[in-house]
Amino acid sequence: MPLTKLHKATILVHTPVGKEYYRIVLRAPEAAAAALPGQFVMLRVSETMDPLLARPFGVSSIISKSSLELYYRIAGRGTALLSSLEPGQRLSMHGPFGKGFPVPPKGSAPVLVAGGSGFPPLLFFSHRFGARAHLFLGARNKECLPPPAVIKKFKDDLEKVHIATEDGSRGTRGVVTDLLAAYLSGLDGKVPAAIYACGPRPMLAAVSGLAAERSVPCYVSMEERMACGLGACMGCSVGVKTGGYKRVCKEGPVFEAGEIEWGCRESNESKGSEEFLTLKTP
Amino acid sequence: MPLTKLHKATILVHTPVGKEYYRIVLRAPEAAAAALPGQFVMLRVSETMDPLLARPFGVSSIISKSSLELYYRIAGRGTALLSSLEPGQRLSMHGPFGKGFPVPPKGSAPVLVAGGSGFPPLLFFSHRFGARAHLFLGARNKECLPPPAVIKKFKDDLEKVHIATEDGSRGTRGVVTDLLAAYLSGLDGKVPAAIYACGPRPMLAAVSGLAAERSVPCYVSMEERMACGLGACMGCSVGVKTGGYKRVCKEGPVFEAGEIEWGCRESNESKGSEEFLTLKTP
Amino acid sequence: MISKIKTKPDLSVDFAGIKLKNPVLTASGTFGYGEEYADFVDLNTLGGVIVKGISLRPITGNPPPRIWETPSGMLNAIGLENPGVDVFLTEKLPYLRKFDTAVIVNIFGYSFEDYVAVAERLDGVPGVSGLEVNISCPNVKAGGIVFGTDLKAAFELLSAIRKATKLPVIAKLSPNVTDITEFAKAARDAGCDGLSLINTLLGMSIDVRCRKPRLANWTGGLSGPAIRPVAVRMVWQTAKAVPLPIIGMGGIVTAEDALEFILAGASAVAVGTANFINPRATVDVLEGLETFMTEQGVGAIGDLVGKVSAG
Amino acid sequence: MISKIKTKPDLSVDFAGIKLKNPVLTASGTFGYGEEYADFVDLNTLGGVIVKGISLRPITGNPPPRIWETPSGMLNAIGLENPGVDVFLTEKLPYLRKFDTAVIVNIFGYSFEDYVAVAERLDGVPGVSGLEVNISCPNVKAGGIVFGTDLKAAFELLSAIRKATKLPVIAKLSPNVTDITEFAKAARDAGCDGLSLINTLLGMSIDVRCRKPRLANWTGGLSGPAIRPVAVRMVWQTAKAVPLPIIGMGGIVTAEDALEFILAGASAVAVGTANFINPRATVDVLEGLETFMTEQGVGAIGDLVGKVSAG
Ligand SMILES: Cc1cc2nc3c(=O)[nH]c(=O)nc-3n(C[C@H](O)[C@H](O)[C@H](O)COP(=O)(O)OP(=O)(O)OC[C@H]3O[C@@H](n4cnc5c(N)ncnc54)[C@H](O)[C@@H]3O)c2cc1C
Ligand SMILES: Cc1cc2nc3c(=O)[nH]c(=O)nc-3n(C[C@H](O)[C@H](O)[C@H](O)COP(=O)(O)OP(=O)(O)OC[C@H]3O[C@@H](n4cnc5c(N)ncnc54)[C@H](O)[C@@H]3O)c2cc1C
Ligand SMILES: Cc1cc2nc3c(=O)[nH]c(=O)nc-3n(C[C@H](O)[C@H](O)[C@H](O)COP(=O)(O)O)c2cc1C
Ligand SMILES: Cc1cc2nc3c(=O)[nH]c(=O)nc-3n(C[C@H](O)[C@H](O)[C@H](O)COP(=O)(O)O)c2cc1C
Ligand code: FES
Ligand code: FES
Repeated sequence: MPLTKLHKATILVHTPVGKEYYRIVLRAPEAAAAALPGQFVMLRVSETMDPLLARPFGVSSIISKSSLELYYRIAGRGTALLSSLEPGQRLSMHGPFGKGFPVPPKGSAPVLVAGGSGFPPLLFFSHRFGARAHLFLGARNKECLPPPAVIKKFKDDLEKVHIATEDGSRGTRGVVTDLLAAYLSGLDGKVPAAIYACGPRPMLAAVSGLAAERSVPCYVSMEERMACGLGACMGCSVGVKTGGYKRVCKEGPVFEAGEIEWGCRESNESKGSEEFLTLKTP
Repeated sequence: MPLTKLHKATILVHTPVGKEYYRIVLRAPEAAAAALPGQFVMLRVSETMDPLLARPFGVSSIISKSSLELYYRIAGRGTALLSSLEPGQRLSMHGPFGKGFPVPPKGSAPVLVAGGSGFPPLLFFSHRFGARAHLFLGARNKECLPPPAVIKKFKDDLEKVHIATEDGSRGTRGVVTDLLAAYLSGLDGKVPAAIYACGPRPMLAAVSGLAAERSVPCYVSMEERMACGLGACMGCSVGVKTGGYKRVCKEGPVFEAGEIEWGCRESNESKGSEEFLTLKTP
Repeated sequence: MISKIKTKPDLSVDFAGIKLKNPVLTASGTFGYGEEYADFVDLNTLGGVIVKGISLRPITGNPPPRIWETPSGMLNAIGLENPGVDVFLTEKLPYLRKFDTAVIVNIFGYSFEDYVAVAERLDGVPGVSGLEVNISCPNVKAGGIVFGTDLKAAFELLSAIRKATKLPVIAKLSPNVTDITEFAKAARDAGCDGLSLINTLLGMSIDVRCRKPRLANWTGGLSGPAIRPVAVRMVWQTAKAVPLPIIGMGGIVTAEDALEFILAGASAVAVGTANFINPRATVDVLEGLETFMTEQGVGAIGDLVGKVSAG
Repeated sequence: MISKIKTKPDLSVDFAGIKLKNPVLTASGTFGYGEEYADFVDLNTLGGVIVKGISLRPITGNPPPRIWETPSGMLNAIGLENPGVDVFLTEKLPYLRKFDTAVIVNIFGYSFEDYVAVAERLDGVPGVSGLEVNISCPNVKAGGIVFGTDLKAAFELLSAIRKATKLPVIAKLSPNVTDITEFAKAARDAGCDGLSLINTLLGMSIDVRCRKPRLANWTGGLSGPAIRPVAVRMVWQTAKAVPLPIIGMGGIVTAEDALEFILAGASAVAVGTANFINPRATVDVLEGLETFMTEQGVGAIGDLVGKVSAG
């Protein structure tokens, strides 16, 4: 059988971009041919049994017929290990997986919202469907915004980029959802075709609330810990309003915002280890 | 306290030399200053928990005030992983550990015997004390002999190098211990000051027998699986004639041949995995 | 040293009356209902598929987070989420029946009656080759009786299931016990046809900065390569103690790992967590077994079962 | 979020009457008798050293091979090789006494009488702070009774040891049981002052090409990060069930790992297999604990014990 979702992806480009962010370009022709905005790949950062599981990363761009791009932030030991790998090395990769963003109606002006490190899938989306779109970028401070090169790409692809930082170090001071709310209110009853959001759960919940108030269709890209990425382990469940759970990797990662039961998962959890907690050597 | 046995060793040189052999030069000033012929270091081939344990390797040379050299053969997954590392990377290393070879009497003509991949400690020994020594090198065939560059080094440092291969593809056909026996017999009652041997256990047992028959002092460098390398875990025991066990890492790796209870440890065990048994990826 | 043979080795296994074309199965809960792996594995190549645990009624499972990675292993507390036996029969089984592979249905219940009812429901269903009775899930607290760690309860439950079906009954044992061979004997006494071991070890992990358990369920089942030495030991102990055929599992990633179980006494093996890190792990294990047998001149896989010796 | 405190956090622990300057100990059998680590660790910095298991008479231990590496873990079947209590007292203890650290002597026997005799021998010996009674070594088959997996035998043995010494008695429990809290209760009922858990999980590995066990002893004890989730779970269960203080161990490599045990309910921790891969693991754990407490504004280590909560 042709194996179009199993790859030995060669690292072509791997560079730090901004604080704790890395850009990686992987050669994986079948994945590059198949990936849609909002889909993700499962990447094994080592061939040993520790770390064991593959890590999910949203596809941020198709670079060529044979390669795709990811952006990642060092969040723990897996991403730290990944960041030490060099071009030429090959990684096991599966995917693309999941349901991507629905394609916006032709000629429509969608609204995009990216919080923290949630920008990669929206980058891909912008390039494909962003000509008339407005993007709202939010972060704690300017260091936590996407790297400048990424903001530049967004600006190239989109109609407008709005920025909010909580400390006011770049763009408007405040949370991105306030900026979004002001924008939506300023539209004077005109509503955007749809909102597409990716970022921390509390932000997605807030965006979802704004969209619901204004009856704007809203799609959110969710994150949950994953083992298989392909619907088998039932590990990546998110609670849904109709009761029970749906799988982020299969029914998602993009969900209609109204489906999600926002209250049922606390999002505060700590990621990988800080320096002083990990295995040390002289 | 000054930590002279704990190193973060930087790979300076790392090159394949001959079939499945690698030469690695590590920057580790304190270890380079302290190591004696016959001693070994414990090297962690990865900072993750798999593989977990450090691997023991005999020091084959002190390259400079600040660096030492090891030769290793790919024997399993740990050494395979090691072989993929690049100059510039840093490895946790402990040591040097163990009791080295006793220093031969000044001006004496010691006999060295190296079987299979047992040459590294004897290379170090040769350079220090080998001016009048004869070395007997044995292997199954010429591919399993030490790499040519190593044989050259031996020839530079020693009085004579004798080679035997079981298939006759290089040097005398037969096992190295026959060659050694013939040499010893040819000395006409003159006996060498001492025999120093390193290699597979059956070879060491045979050398030990030859030495005992002729009452030549004989020192063998033993191998056993190790966890700590420093005498704490009691994992690396070899049976001794007086009953009970001694630790290869602490009382050894070099033992007087007469001490060892040769019969009590079968040496046939298979090492790391062949290609078809390991984790595959497309 | 060992002469190579020319003929293709015979990998077929008659496991408790279930004809397997080879000993490689999928561990319950790690391969969905087969369809999830269709992009990676031709199911026709597998000895069989053991499906995700099925109960009488649908189960929504535990709240997230449900998984956490640990050194060479993972914790899961899925809570046996499944669509229930009716949906399984109408929506999942028809897909599996399209393939030439044995379908073993893993079943569980929250009560004695539930277990028996689901076993009855599956009896005589075309396309079902056998039942694997999960008496060992560490994540199910309801019901009061912990069948997997109470000998008498295990015996009674398995006896009742034995009576409820003509299908081969395989008891899936818990490793969280002092002496697994006692449970194996209880299964034999209850009339079971085979054994599966091991299920996951009960474990826990804590987010130290937030001072919270990593799993919403607090504890979960530890699986993956980390547990393999425990699993191999239990298979070895059980194979010596009880004559029932065994499906060995726990951390199998490669053919070498599978061979450890077979040499320890397992007649078949199941690949679990490895499917997550290599979706083709089952096929790679199978191919590795074949190569190993050819290289070592082993004519039939059965010749390796239980063949570990001091040498 | 959490305000930093200026004062140095208080790491001292009163463990069952043993004054520890901090909660970081060494796990028995992984740190020799302290001297082996003198090149790497200033013993004065440690809370205490739990020495390699000591018996009445010298023990030569098992034939090699004695160890084997497994995914994120290792198997060992050392067979409790040790020079016996007399040599310990004359040759090992004097070295340890030079340091300002608690010395806890791990003891074991091949019979009831042996255990009691070695406990008596150590009673009142200056420089010995407490006894850790190993009723759980998976590698000792002699003696007939497996104290670690038989509740009554455990209770009787621990009661006798309790009577034989005025030293604090810490029972070291086996994880190879269905319900570890029952053994913890037996230890409490026997008058023990504290608990140590866990010892190694019984495991096995096979050399598939040679069809031989990897260890001459066939089975061995699994230790290292692989077992940590099981260990944390057992400490958590035991801490809830029994009021005795606990030394938590099993796969601790970093301060984060140690904190998992402390939050689960351990008052002190022991670093074992990690000493092999990082001879300064104990010190690194200690320094990490201090930094963590400072960063999180925790004044005393005791404030963290058992503080895991659903949040
Ligand atoms: C659909 C999807 C798309 C994603 N896209 C991106 C992306 O484009 N760029 C990016 O930087 N990050 C992305 N993430 C998050 C990324 O997967 C995690 O940051 C990463 O797995 C952390 O691994 P670690 O080993 O560094 O952290 P650790 O804390 O060491 O991870 C421990 C375990 O938790 C899991 N885990 C930790 N955080 C997350 C998380 N947020 N989501 C899922 N699993 C997690 C890890 O996979 C691992 O199993 C995405 C996550 C999902 C689910
Ligand atoms: C004192 C001493 C000095 C050594 N010097 C050298 C040297 O200079 N060059 C060289 O190539 N090799 C040397 N070896 C052997 C080397 O340590 C092993 O080849 C290596 O550990 C194999 O590791 P692996 O992960 O590739 O194999 P695996 O088979 O994956 O190893 C599995 C486990 O077995 C252990 N192990 C396997 N073989 C041996 C062995 N022969 N000795 C000890 N432990 C073993 C490993 O450390 C590991 O714990 C020496 C061994 C000892 C004891
Ligand atoms: C995510 C997950 C879900 C599982 N679900 C089930 C189940 O429904 N029924 C069952 O008997 N075992 C279940 N198991 C246990 C596995 O079938 C297997 O016994 C165990 O994981 C050990 O094998 P492994 O280490 O190869 O994964 C599950 C395991 C995992 C990891
Ligand atoms: C090589 C080795 C030797 C051990 N010897 C003893 C011993 O003599 N007595 C004992 O009670 N525990 C012994 N143990 C068990 C450890 O003290 C500890 O309980 C176990 O290894 C789990 O901790 P870890 O995973 O941090 O190593 C030994 C462990 C190892 C690895
Ligand atoms: S990650 Fe396995 S079902 Fe989603
Ligand atoms: S390797 Fe630990 S005592 Fe020798």
